[in-house]
Amino acid sequence: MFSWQATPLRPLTLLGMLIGVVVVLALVLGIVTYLIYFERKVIGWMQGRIGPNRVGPLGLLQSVADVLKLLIKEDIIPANADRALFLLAPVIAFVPSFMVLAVIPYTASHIFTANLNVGLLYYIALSSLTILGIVMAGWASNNKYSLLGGMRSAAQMISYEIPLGLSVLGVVMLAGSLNLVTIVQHQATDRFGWYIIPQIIGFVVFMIAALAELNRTPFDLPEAESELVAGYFTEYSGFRFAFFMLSEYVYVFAISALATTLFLGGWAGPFLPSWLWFAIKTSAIIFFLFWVRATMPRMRGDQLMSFAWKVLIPVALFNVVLTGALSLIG
Amino acid sequence: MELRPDLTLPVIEYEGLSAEESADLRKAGIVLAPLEQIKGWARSNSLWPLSFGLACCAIEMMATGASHYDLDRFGIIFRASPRQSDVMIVAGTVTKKMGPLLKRLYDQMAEPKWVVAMGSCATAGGPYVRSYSVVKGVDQIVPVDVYIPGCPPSPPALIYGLNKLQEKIRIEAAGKKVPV
Amino acid sequence: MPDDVTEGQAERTAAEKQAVAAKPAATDAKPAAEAKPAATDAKPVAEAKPAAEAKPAAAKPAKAAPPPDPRVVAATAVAEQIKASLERALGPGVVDETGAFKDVPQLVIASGKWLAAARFLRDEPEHAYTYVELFAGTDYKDKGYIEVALYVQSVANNRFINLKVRTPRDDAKLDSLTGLFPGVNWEEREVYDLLGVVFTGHPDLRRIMMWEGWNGYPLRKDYSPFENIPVKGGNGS
Amino acid sequence: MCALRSEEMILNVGPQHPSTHGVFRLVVTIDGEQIVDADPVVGYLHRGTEKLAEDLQYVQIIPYTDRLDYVASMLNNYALCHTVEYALDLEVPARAEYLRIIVMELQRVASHLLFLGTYLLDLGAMSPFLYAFQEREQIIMLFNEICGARLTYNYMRVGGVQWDAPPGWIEKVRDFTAQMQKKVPMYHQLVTGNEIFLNRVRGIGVISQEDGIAYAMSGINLRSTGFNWDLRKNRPYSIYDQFEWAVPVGKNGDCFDRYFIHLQEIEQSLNIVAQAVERVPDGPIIGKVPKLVRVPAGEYYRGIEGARGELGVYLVSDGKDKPYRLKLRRPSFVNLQILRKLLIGQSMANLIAILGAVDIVLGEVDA
Repeated sequence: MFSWQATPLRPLTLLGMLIGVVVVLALVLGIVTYLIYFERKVIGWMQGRIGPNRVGPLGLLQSVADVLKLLIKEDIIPANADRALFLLAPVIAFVPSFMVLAVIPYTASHIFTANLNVGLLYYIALSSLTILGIVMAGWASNNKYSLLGGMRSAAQMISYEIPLGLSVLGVVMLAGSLNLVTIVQHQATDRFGWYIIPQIIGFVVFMIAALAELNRTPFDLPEAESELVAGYFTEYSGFRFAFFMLSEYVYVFAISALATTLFLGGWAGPFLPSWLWFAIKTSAIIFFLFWVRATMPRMRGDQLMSFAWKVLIPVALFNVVLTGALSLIG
Repeated sequence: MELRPDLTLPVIEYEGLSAEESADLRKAGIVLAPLEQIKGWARSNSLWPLSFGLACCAIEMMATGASHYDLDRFGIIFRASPRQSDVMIVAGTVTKKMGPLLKRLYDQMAEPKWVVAMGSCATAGGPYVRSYSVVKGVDQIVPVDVYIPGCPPSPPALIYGLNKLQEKIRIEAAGKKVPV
Repeated sequence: MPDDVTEGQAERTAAEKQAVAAKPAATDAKPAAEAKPAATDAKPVAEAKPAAEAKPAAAKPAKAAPPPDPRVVAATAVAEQIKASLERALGPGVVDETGAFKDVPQLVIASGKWLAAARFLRDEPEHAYTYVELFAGTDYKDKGYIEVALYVQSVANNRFINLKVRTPRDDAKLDSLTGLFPGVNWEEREVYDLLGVVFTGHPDLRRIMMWEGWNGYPLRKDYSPFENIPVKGGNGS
Repeated sequence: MCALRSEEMILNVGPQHPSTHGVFRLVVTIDGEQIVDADPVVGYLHRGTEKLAEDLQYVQIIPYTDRLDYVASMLNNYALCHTVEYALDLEVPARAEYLRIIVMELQRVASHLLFLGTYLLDLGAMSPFLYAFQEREQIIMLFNEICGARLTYNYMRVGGVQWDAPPGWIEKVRDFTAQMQKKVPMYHQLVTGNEIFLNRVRGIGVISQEDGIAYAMSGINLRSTGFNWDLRKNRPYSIYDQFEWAVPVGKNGDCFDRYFIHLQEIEQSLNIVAQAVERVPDGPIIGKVPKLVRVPAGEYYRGIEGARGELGVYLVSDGKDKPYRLKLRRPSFVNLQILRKLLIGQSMANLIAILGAVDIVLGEVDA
């Protein structure tokens, strides 16, 4: 098996690495572009609409036009904003979303994957950095809606980090590793098959916490349109707003990829090539996220918090104990 | 020696532009003009209106955005924040009390921005033209690109107006004058 | 002061009112079928009168009209009865005028007793006019006063009356009813805004439709939008 | 809690805000997420209808009533025509009454559907809004067919209606009613049973019966408190007394009750329409009305049960063809006064749920 760590650093390897980075970046940008398109189409269909269909064939160029337009739009920095932080916030929110993609094993040959021993930890640690960007954005905008949105977001994401972390503990215990590649390989040989079966509680908790981490309905309080206009990015326009949007959708992809890796056996599967298996499973999870968005109303702030602390965390803890007990017996 | 691009490049007369503008555009040359058109394509196909309803027309605007007519087909999605929207659909009667706020919202929008006056109230005061509290047409406050008649205009009329706006953006990006 | 004026006016308008009240009666004498349900509606009220009131309501002002509309007669009787009840409680001079339109009894209250009369009619269980249906102001330019009409409903007895009060145009001032009916809060603000009646005792008397700084009272008959250019731009803040 | 008391912040919700349903401004003082004070500011859509009406003949005022509560224009039309008819003691032909009942009740359904859609949109659920609009669109199409307008109908006239139903229209209404009656349970499945939704609206924004009466509330807001008061029953007008239907009444006066009564009223209105389409008589659609309507001098007030409460028209006439004074009792305007009381002490997140459930239309609030 190919591993970057095993390869000595030569100019050629460096070039390969750089090419890999660019390929992944381009790929992810393409995925995100069509993720937005896919979301608009899927939700449109669920609501008896058609969704974008005028820009390019079948509306396929819709997101391209959107992103292009945002890039060439005027970039407003409000007069009363904290200029430095205002400029920095989208970057801080955006960079970790791409960095976490480094550890996701897309295919059986991990050409684009950093085979990190602490891959899972790396993911969770880096993804929490985004909160910083969001809080900064909310504070620096000097807008009350932004501030409220940023605060809510921080509270929500910190609360849901914990059940998210706890929910994957069961997987880690079963696989005996934090390395995402190892976890996938374990699932291929485990007697229960994919971890979604022994870790069903963990999976459910993970999905709920993931929805909250992504600020998506029913946990989309930070950007609740009917309450806070547009939440922490109310004051952002043009490409800075595009950065927030992009990072949001990169996270949608990343968390779906992580769920696939942890619970659905990653790239493993019969007949089809491994990347296709990965794509199918990830798409299924993404579809689920959109489905929930089209169905659910929004939760209220205090209910959201009490749900995290009073329901999700105990359940996740119970799952950890149960997994430990079972693996002790089994 | 001074470089004279207007001599070296073929002379193109852009329709509807003043002599200086035409010269500027010639200096930009052939490369930038299509770039403008690409920009025009992107802008016209991604018109995000500010979700900003004033009166009766707002209901028709909502109906246009809903399933039966579906503005999303044209890439038009409503944004709540003026910072992220490109076009302001003034749907309804603008009162004198609302006027300054409307101006402020317009000022908060990022360039390039457009205004659609939907319905006869926003166009010219409509049935309330003799009222003491109504602004006789939103064009007294902000510049308007497209006027849509009707009280209120039906959703097809709104879609037609927005399509006209898209056309206008593209025509202007191509450096031509919009036929009135 | 204002009382004299209203009293004098009341004297004059009473006659007008009666003539006016008689007119619809004359026109609708033909469709008897139409008037029937209303008449039956009013009947229990008319029957309840002697039971509730030992003192007979002697004055029936609609008697002079050629064919009296039974609805108006019954409603006027109710108005008289309420007037008697009010005068017993609050002393004479509370009610300037009584009358009726269709099936709605009307009482013009003296402007000084406005609050007291409304309170009495709300609190007294036999009346229990607790629910405000309508609060409206009208400018009578020629007669020189602004009239405020209050349609109050007795939920328990299922009937409603029209209480009115008049205040001179130049110095329009009335007691606020917000303490009795919180629901007239904004209505009073609207009347203040559009007709310029100052309600003393109102907790939050600001313009509601127009903004502070707007000149003039649009619903007054002599208002002209061209003479009343606003002092400053409106933004409501 | 007191030790952690933070600085109060004044937040301006509106006039342009996605959930104020128009141009309504709410100045809320918040302490953290707790609302300390709320000051509703209205008047951003004040168009001076009452003043304009003083210069117009009665038939010319009808289009202006369309634009008051622009989601329930038929009912506004009726309120004015009914008051003038009441003043004139005019008899309306039976066919006109039936047509009026059908369009009014369909309008009520359309209006309540719009409430459901926007209310759930405010609470963050997007799809019910679009479903509700699909159904509403069908009603709009029916109206379009009978009077040629989608939103501002100008359909009723003093003494009757302007247009007769086109051939096949009654059958279309019958089909729609049957189909819509089947769809109401779908809304219950989609929304009423949703745990997240219930948690957001149950026990929120409670109006007591005393408050409801003291604040002169009407319509669903008053009925949600458990007070059975529907002008169609309590002070029958038109031919409502000829139909079998019930008045849904709430228990707790909270936002959920208000939402639920809306759904139940849709059922009841469909019920009335279903009965009405079966017995529409033939005949003239407008009574014997003079070309120029002159109302005898006097004062007239009639209230009808609008979509949002008691919609009343107070008419002062001096015997001319134009009203001397026309005052409109707008239910949204009156109902909105209680908002301040409801909001104080609530959390910011409940603001939207409470404001939405009061169900206001700004055209009506500001007139």
